Amino acid sequence: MSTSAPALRMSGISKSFPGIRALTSVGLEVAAGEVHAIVGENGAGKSTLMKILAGVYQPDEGTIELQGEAVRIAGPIDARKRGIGMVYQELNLVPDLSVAENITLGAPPSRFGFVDRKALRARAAAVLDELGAKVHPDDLVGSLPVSQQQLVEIAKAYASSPRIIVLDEPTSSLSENEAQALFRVVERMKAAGIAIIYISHRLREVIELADQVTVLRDGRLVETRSAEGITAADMIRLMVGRDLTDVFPKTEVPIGDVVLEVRDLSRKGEFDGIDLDVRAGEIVGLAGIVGAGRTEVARAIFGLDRADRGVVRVNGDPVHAHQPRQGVDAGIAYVPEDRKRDGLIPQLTVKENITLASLGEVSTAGWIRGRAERRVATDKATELGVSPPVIDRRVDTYSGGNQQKVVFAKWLATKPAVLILDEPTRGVDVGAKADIHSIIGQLAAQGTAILMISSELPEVLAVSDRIYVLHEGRVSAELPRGASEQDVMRAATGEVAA
Amino acid sequence: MRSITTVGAVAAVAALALSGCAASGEAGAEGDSLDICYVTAAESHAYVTPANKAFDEAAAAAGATVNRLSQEFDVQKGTDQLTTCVSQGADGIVLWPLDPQAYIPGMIAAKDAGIPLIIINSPMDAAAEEYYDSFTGPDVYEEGELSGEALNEVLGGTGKVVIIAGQAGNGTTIGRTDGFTDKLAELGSKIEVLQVVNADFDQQKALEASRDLITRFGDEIQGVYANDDTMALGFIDAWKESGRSLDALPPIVGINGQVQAFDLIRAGQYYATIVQSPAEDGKLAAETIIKLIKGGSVDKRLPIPLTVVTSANVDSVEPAF
Amino acid sequence: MNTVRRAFDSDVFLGLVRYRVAIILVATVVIAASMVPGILEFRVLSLSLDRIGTTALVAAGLTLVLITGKLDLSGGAILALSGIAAIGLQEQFGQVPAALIGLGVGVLAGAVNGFLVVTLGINSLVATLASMLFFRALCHVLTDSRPFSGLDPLFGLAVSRPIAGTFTLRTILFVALLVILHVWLTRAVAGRNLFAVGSNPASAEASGIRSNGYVFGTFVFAGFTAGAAGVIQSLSVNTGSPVFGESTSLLAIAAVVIGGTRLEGGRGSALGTLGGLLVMAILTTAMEFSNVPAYIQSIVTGVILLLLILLDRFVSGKKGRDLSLTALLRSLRESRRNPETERTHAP
Amino acid sequence: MSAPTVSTDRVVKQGFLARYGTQFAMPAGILVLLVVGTVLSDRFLSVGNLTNVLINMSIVGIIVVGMTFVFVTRGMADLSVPATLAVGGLLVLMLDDVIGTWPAALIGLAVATFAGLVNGLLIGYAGLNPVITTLASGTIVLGIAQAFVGGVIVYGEDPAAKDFLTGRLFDVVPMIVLIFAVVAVLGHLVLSRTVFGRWTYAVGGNPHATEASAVPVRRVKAGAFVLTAALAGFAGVLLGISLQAARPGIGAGYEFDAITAVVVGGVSLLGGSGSIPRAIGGLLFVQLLTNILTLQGVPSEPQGMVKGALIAGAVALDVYLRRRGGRE
Repeated sequence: MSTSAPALRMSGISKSFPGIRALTSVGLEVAAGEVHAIVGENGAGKSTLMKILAGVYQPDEGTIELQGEAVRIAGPIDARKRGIGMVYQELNLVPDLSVAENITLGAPPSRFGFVDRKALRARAAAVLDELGAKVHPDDLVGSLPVSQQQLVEIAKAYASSPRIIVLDEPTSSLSENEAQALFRVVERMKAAGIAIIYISHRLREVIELADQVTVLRDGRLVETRSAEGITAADMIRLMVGRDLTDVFPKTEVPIGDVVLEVRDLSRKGEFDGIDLDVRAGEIVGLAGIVGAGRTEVARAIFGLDRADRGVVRVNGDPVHAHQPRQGVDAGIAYVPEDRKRDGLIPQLTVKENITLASLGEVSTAGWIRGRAERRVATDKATELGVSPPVIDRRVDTYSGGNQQKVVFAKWLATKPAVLILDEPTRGVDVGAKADIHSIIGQLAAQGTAILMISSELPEVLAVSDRIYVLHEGRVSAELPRGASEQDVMRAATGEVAA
Repeated sequence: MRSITTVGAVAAVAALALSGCAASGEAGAEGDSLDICYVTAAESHAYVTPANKAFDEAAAAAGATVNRLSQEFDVQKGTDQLTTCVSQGADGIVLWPLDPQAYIPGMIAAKDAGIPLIIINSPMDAAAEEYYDSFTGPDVYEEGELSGEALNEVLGGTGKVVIIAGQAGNGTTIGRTDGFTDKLAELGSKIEVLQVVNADFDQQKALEASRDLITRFGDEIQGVYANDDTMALGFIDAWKESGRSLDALPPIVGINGQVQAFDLIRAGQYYATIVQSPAEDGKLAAETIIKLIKGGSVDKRLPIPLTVVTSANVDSVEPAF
Repeated sequence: MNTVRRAFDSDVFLGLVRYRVAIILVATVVIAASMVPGILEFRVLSLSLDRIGTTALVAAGLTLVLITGKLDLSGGAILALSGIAAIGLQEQFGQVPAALIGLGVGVLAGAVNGFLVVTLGINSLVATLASMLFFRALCHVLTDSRPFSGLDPLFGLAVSRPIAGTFTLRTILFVALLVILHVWLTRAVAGRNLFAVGSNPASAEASGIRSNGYVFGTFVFAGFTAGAAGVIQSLSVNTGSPVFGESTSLLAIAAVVIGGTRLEGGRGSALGTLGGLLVMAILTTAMEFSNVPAYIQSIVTGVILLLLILLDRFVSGKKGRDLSLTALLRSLRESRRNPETERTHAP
Repeated sequence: MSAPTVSTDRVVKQGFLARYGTQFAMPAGILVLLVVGTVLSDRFLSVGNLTNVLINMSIVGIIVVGMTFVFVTRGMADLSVPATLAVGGLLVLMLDDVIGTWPAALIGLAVATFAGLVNGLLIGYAGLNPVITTLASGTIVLGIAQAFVGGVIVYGEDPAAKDFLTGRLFDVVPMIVLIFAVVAVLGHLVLSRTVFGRWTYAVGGNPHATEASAVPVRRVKAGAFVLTAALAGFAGVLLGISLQAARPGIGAGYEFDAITAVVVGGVSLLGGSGSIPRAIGGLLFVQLLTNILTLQGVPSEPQGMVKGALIAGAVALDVYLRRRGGRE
């Protein structure tokens, strides 16, 4: 480890968005040739910190020093010029160009304006070899599997000879041996003297790769320590050791018989052999880390994706849901994870969004009964506390919390027997979070069977009657109420044998 | 990244190379039957379609084969088709010019290739004269004059009229409109032309243009001259639509001698039409080109007879189509 | 049933689908030759190439516009406008300068399109619909809806006559232009960047490529090629007319799409467009020779266009399979050398 | 390089102009034209002239209703309108003496709707690009129509039907305008009051979320093109009967006129917004403008310059207002 100034020193970084305090005076130091892992639950501020490093956001307070020199990073292109390579989780490659062209996009080796093919291929091959990535420079990126595209994205960052590379959840969509290939690449980059920031939920990877580990919680730095001798349990304790300040109201509710029954549900490459039940009035948590397949299971139960094998029953009768229509008719409702993409129609009003999935009830022979629709919309809006309850305003003029309530209202309007919630409180201010949980409680009380996916362990533990934990597409554990966050994390990270 | 269609280029070159060796076989078989290349105005038009039919019949009668290329009223397509006829080595070319001079380069090529060429139905610029052997068909300029005479007669030499002209820039339109106005000047008539609108020899466009004319000038219109009967029908539709009675229709003069015009003359809602039979137009052109191919000589200008039809002789004259 | 699916999935079939333009071209040539014996004769071919010349020049410019994911309906109107300038100004400036001014008019019109689409942010379909109406009306205003002739028809004749018995100037121009474009698109840095702009503008922008500059440039280039088409067309018939090019834009779009360029952007090739143009040229000539009425021709062109759009959709559906010839050959070579490693892809 | 927008938790405030600007721009524009028209020519404000404007816009208006559906579902445009319109016109006149005008009209309508079904399948279900697909299908359908008709003009033999259509109800209201009004009202009701209409907006607004809300997205997208083809066929039937003459090229230009009206009306190509009244407002604006120009003796061809400038101006204003309104 060179004694000169570290490749990167971020000190006293704070950033807040209206309603959310994302980061509070966080410090980070990464030396050249060192792998510095950052761990923490969803919403702990990891991505925000990295976006500040990449110049996407400017910090409210705090300084960034590169090689000891204080700098202000204006934007992504400025960051790249300063030798900061970013590899985001969602890949940003050009599918219609070759691997070599993607790696050298923007500044390919050329003579008199013409691409020097040989030099291009050689340069790409060199980078790929150096990283030990078995990808052919001439292949079209669009035709590569995700794992190889991931390697190309890393090679692209590496090709601009950066001093610092940030890898954000690089193995989330990789299988075990694909991840191994990635580790070799990280080793090579480390040997080449690059400062590597590695963000991952897979604690085993952190132990195997990292030299230093920083744990974030609720936007604050918990601890930075050497990775020497660290165990998953230590990390989990640091990540979650918080007193349950925000108490989640949990009203005890009589549990009825099984409403949702899922047997041996499988879909190639996503999940395999899923068995789970949810009883009336019961809130069942579905935990697991990013890429464990929770959303994929939910989408298959609801009918957004088609399962290869297995059966789903609601109140005993089987549901062949290969379209959402069948899911809704069988009494299933699915509040999606990505509110912007799958939840709302921005151009439509609150009323129109609320009744979208249940127009059948408020129309006769295809004609919408205006008064009936207004009544349903107003009832649901007030019931869920959408404020201000003006149902004729465009939904995109409302806050994130209110928008989530509108999506809830949409699905409650279909009077579902089974309600699947996918990250219901993500990106929502604390006030709205409490409202949503009280709604969930009321629904359970009314006998609805609720399956809740959430990455916020305290929330899952506090609210669920039972918890299934998914690890790499399989149910790795079924934990009773009262289980500890450590139990969940161990199951989620594959510590506990299924 | 080698392009995905390198093979595309190879195939293209192959096609060209292939043509090199397939030298045998002239496109138009020389043989005995005469090969006429007929570049007509269109395939679906009130006047053009019967003319094409008559042309084919006359050619078949003389044992000639006709390769008909339809311009669909597109001058650009017509000039290309003319060059095709020349390169096909046709024995004779009949051209329906939609433009007074765009075809001249093509006609020069025909002359160089020694292929006899005549033009049918529409006149061309004087500059084109040396490049065609004969112009058969109605004398549109004369038709314009006859119409001018007829309208001037019925209006007693004064009054305000509107002109519904054909396709802008088309030889027939220019001939018929200029013939009309020149005749009025020649007769010293005090008829004033309120406006000239173009309706492309199309009833629907004439209807829309007439609606605007009637709104703009209304009862000021004391006379109507339409470059053909089809467009005149459009004016009458517009007149009815504006709620005016048919008896108050100003005198209308049209050209073609269509059946509908004859009925309207009998009903007193149409002053005169000039019979220009498309069948004769087609037949005369076919006979002229065949005579030329067989080495005969023909006059530079072969008009088809024009008869002005009014209520007086409406029953004794055959409608054109 | 899965044997059929495996056949459809096999590399060979997908390879064939990939080179559909070349295959359809060869098929057209064979069918045309059987329909009309003389068609493959050099003179006739050279003529049919010349006839597609005007559409081809517009199609060349259009190929670049489509690769960036945009559309240009105004090519035909620009063509007419440039032709009118080239003929109308002959008296004042002389024949050659007037022709150059005609090209200038094309470039200017292309810049107007670029301004509407890039600077004002108007959708390219609507923007070029508006400019099409505007330029077409301008032609009618300038010529008072009457075509007019230039100084000397012989000057134009040279343009439309095959040079030394081979091809006409127009044919040589558009074939050369398309070949140069092919080299530029596959070899030049700017050419490759164009694909990036069409395929993933965000990623291109993040790598420092100015997407807006490229899009503006393609519209100016499309204006230039449409201008060239107009000047040559008007010179060859020594006439400036407000009605030239009315069907050219849609024909050019058809040729480019038949050639494999996608409307969604990111994929396309100049040689593909050349292939598409040849298909249409041979088709029109063959059908005209065998007296096939115009409307049958439009049915055939429409069917071929639809067939190719469906094939393209089928090809792009196969995301996970690389179809370029090089990949096919390589996988064959490798699978021969070490069969087992090839098949151990992770599930 | 703007930083990606952050999903912050604040109610996005609406600039007044952006929020209501687009709503009131059209009526105000029409009012201005009425004033200008009256000033420029004394004949403008006469009943005759204004009914004339209404008659002129009726046929295009029927197509505008269909095209609005296509725009709202983000289906970009239907370029096969000239073909489906021609099919309607030709069939009604070919069969009217065989089976009577109104049954013939039904057959014309049915065949046009079938062509729309093909468009719907290709675009809705196969997911092809609407512009190039309707271009190709239009070429094919028009070719078949011409082949069927044998390339000759078709004449009708039912003057009674013509008089009925071109006549006036109680001698005041032209029948064709009445029919257009009925189609427009029905279209508006379907788009704004029915489940299919609501789904049309939703599919155009956000196809992913709509599919996740158990809405048959593909059927809705296809439906828009079936509806446009049916309405174009209906317009063709009306045109054929009122002229008692039809040729295959009868529909040329109608598709661009319809797109012009919808765009000038402020219906966005991005889908999810706009309405039939706004599209018809755009059509009325364009027709009034054309009428004023015609009354000033401006020939029809040069009027294209005004139309072109109008489209560019209307859309540029819409883009500007959207950007300023904070919701890109």
